[in-house]
Amino acid sequence: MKRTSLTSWLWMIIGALYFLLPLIATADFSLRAEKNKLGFLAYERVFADPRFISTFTFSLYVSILTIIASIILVVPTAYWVRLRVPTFRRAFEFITLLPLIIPAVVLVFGLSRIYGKYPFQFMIETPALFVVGNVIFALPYMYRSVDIGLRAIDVHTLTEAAQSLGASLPYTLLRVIFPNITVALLSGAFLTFAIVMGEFTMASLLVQPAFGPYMQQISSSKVYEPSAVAIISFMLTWACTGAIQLLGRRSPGQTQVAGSR
Amino acid sequence: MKRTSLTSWLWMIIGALYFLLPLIATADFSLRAEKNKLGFLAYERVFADPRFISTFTFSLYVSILTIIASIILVVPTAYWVRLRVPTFRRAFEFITLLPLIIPAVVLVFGLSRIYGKYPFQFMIETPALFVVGNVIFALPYMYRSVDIGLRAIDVHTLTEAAQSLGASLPYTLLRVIFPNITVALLSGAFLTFAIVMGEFTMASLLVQPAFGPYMQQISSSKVYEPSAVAIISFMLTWACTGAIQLLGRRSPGQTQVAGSR
Amino acid sequence: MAFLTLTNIRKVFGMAVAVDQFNLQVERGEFLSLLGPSGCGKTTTMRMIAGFETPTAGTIHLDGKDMTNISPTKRNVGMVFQSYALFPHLSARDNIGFGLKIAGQSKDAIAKRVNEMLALIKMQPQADRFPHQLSGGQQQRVALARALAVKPQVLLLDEPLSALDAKIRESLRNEIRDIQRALNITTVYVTHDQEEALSVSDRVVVMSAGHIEQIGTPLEIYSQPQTLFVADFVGSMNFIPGTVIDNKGNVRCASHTFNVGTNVSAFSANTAVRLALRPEELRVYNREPQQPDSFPVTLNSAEFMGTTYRLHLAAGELGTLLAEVPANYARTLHTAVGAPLQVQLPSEMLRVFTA
Amino acid sequence: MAFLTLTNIRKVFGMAVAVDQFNLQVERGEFLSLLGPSGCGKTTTMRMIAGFETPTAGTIHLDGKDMTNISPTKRNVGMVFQSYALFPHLSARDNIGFGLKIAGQSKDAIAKRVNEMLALIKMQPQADRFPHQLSGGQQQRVALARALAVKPQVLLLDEPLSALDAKIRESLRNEIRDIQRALNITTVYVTHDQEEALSVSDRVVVMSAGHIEQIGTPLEIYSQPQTLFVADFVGSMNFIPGTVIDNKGNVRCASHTFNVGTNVSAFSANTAVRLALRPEELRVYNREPQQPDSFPVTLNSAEFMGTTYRLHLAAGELGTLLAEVPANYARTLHTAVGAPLQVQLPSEMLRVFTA
Repeated sequence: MKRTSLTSWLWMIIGALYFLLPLIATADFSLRAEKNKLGFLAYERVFADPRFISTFTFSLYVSILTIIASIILVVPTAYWVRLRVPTFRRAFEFITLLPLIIPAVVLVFGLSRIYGKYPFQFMIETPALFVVGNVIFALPYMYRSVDIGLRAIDVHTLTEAAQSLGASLPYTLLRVIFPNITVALLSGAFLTFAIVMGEFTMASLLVQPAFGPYMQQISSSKVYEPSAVAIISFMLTWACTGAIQLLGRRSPGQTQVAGSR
Repeated sequence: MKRTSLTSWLWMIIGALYFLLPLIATADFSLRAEKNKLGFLAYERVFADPRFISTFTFSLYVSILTIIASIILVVPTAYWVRLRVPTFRRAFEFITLLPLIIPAVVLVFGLSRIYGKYPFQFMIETPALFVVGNVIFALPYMYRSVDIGLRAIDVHTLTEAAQSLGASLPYTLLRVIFPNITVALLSGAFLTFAIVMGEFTMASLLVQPAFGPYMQQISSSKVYEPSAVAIISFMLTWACTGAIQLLGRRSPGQTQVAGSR
Repeated sequence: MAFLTLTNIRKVFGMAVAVDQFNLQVERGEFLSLLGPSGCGKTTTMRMIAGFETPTAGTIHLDGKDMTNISPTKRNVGMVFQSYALFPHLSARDNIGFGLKIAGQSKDAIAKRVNEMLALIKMQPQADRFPHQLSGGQQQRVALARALAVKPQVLLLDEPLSALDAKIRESLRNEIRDIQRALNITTVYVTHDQEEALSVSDRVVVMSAGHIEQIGTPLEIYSQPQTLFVADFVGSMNFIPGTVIDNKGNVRCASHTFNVGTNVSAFSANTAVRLALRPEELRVYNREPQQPDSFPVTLNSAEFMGTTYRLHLAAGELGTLLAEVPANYARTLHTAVGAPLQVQLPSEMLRVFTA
Repeated sequence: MAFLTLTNIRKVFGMAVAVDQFNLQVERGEFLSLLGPSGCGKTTTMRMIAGFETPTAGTIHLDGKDMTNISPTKRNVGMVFQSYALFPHLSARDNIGFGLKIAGQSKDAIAKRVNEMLALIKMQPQADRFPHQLSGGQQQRVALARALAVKPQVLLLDEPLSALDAKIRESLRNEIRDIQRALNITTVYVTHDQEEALSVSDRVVVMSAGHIEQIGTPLEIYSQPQTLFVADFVGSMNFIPGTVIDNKGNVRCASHTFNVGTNVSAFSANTAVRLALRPEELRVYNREPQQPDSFPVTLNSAEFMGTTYRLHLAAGELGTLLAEVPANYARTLHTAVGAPLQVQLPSEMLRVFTA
């Protein structure tokens, strides 16, 4: 047994290094803005840049809208598919995977061609189209998370149990299904957040003042700041994950994180 | 029952439209390169462009290397984790999700800082570093697919059954585990393929002659060709999916596609 | 009209007929079981009573009202599932109160009724636990209380004990029976376990391939099976193929002739039949002294069953016969493998079925 | 030294002691069962014999050789799992041949042996089917053939029938027993089902909380349980709490006094004990005529069990007693709920345990 657990620790360390080395290298680099000295100069410069704040806030705003829209779109749909048309589940799952397959360029083209015309042109003038695009991009992750959450509970029997006690379908969805997939929803929301914050292609094609293009732009114009920005956004997402893990541990009976089965 | 199935068809159609409309709009647009006439002029131009062929071939080559490298890296690891250190499974799964969280820019910075130095500088001069980066990007999908494949079979008991019949662990991995997760592997390979073909950020930072930057570049310089390229690459990935579904149907006992549970 | 009446029920899924020609009358307060192998339509029948499926044809009346097309949310039928189906995010107490809350009862009324129910299932100490903190048996008791809290007209139980261990299964089935008696609630119980059905029911409906094979009390089902299917499905049974040779009740089985009395008058001569006899109805003796009407057999193996031994006997042309004898009596027999024994088939016990 | 010997085996997982002070000798060709509730250590013990776990202390010898630290791939031990564990991508034939191929046998030798095995389990017609095309019972028979094909020295079966239906469970356990006898292979069978253990084993090891409670033949285990645990776990048992009042075998239970003969000589006066009696050992009569040494009881409920009725009797201060009487005899009793009956506890049957 000793040998086994030694070997497995070794594997763990190799795996961790594989991912952490680039991160450490980046962090190290971000601290070397001043010659021959480790320091937070690059970070100070980043926080002093008003465009950092404005793009960050804008992407945050868009990601919240995206999360709300995805949940409203995905949860009743996934519930309905599981409950009433389980034969379509594979077809449906395939549809939600399409955004991974269809290149972003196609999506943006298509969306702007549809929504660029009367009476939809307001979509182009506001971030609405950007939100719609992000909902589509985030769909595979959100649908997958929700579906895994629904799989962990016995949707069919719980619904019938609620019905036999007099509950309507909307009541069941709100009072029985939602409370039992909160962790899955959080996990989907977190992935959506990470995707929206880092999204570049669509933001630049639609000329949105988003965080992705900002990162891209300082990457090509500055030396140390890009590393600092990267580390900041990594810390942020890491904090989100931690929060979800904590919430997951508290919730009774349903400690399933979408990633964990 | 009539009403129910009507409603569900309606949902299906709405869902399909939501995704297909952009695609149809793009396809339609790609056929309008000649004035007042539908035709394949844009496609002819694309195929006539030598850079289309060369970047496409290059990305295809990289994606095959990436798939092989990922399978060699992921399958024994996922098997080992399930078998010997199941307590680390969540930690491990989290690690494989990191590439979704760490922005591409960070990864590229980090990788080139590590591998740009002696004795690794050959990595920068060949596509090797690009392959390594792609393996990392594809990791969440490949690991997830393989893990779902392993979940569908009872890894633990099958391994013990093989052991009690005299089979070593490597023999078990090759002769028992591999043949029973082929569909999962195909599904992971397919997602990896789609990702590598569409990858833009890393390819352009590392100045690789890849398909992603080519698509991006013609998007900004041509009018109809980008749509044509998008449709071509969509057709291609669709064909891959179809092939996997067919293979999945034939394989005895193990018809599980990673996306389907 | 009976309290719960199913008339000419038929249910088709696509091309498959799940239930057909199903007629049943359940009296108020009766405990009725639907018994059959998986896929026989028993669960589909129950789901039609609950309203989760709509019959393709036929009607369902409850207390005189036509329920056939009423939504399950309006039926006032309590349901207990094999998988318990407790709401994971609610405590035992809140699970039991769920239906009362939907019915719009006041907080006080809900609290009072929930406490009554907790007392009924003897689970006051666990009232604030969540389902995942309860054992399987406790969860199923909470599910029972939840179904009963809203005072349903009919209680439906769908294989409620299948997921539990043998010992808990036995004690919980008696508890369910006691509660059913105490509340005098009309109950339909679905199970594939014949011991369960026989031990708790007032009447049993044996089903196979979507239709009713026999309706009767447990004793009738066990001792007077009307069809070959029931004889085979309920309990153990020896079947001996033979041919009716006259109208005086003589049946030839290989070189043996058995007189089965008037049972056989319904069959004309030369009909191929199967004689059926339960293992405990066979009489087994040592080879000496010779018993009248007996024939020699050899012991293949003996299974110890606690109160009884089950003997596997090689009976030559008649194949293998199964006999069950009390453990005390078995001690007087030769029980080495290969031991010579003799067997009597009491003609008054022999049942006759068309082959 | 016996064929398979476990000496002072102890297994600790982290802080938890799974198995302790385990000593067992299994003779060549013996069919031995490990019986106990889940978590009693029976599966861990079997996994140590198979080599999947290494004992924390103690030794395992097989045919005179120390196997304690040998890899499972080198033990020549056949294993059958609850979940069948057939290789899904291989046909029944290739599954059975898997171990032979690893052993490097020639194609002809493999084909010959596989055909023998297919004949043994009577599955030649299904030889080329894949596991998912076979029923559960068929899959388990293939798994048995696969384990036996390599001619193991010991066959280990880990709850092999738990995933199957009752009827198939019974027939397959007899088939396993017949094959075991035919091959005379030393077999260790793990189960939590006492009926299974009693019916097929030569000897049974009853385990609880990691240690051995009793080793004996099925009859010994059932009729002479050595500990309260065995008495409670194997079969049904009535327990009546009481106090020893003298050294002549008199035990007072509430207002009753029972003479249990010399059984009680091991206990000094005033020891708190529990008298134990199986339901079938109680004698039940109608209230009239009065039987000697009997006391009145009331019928709470009667469960029909096919060959017997199980009566739940309210016995006042003694609580509820369970009696099992033959169905024929039950017909002579008053069986309405609340019927007045009387009960005799035969003193020669009463077992005594420390409370």
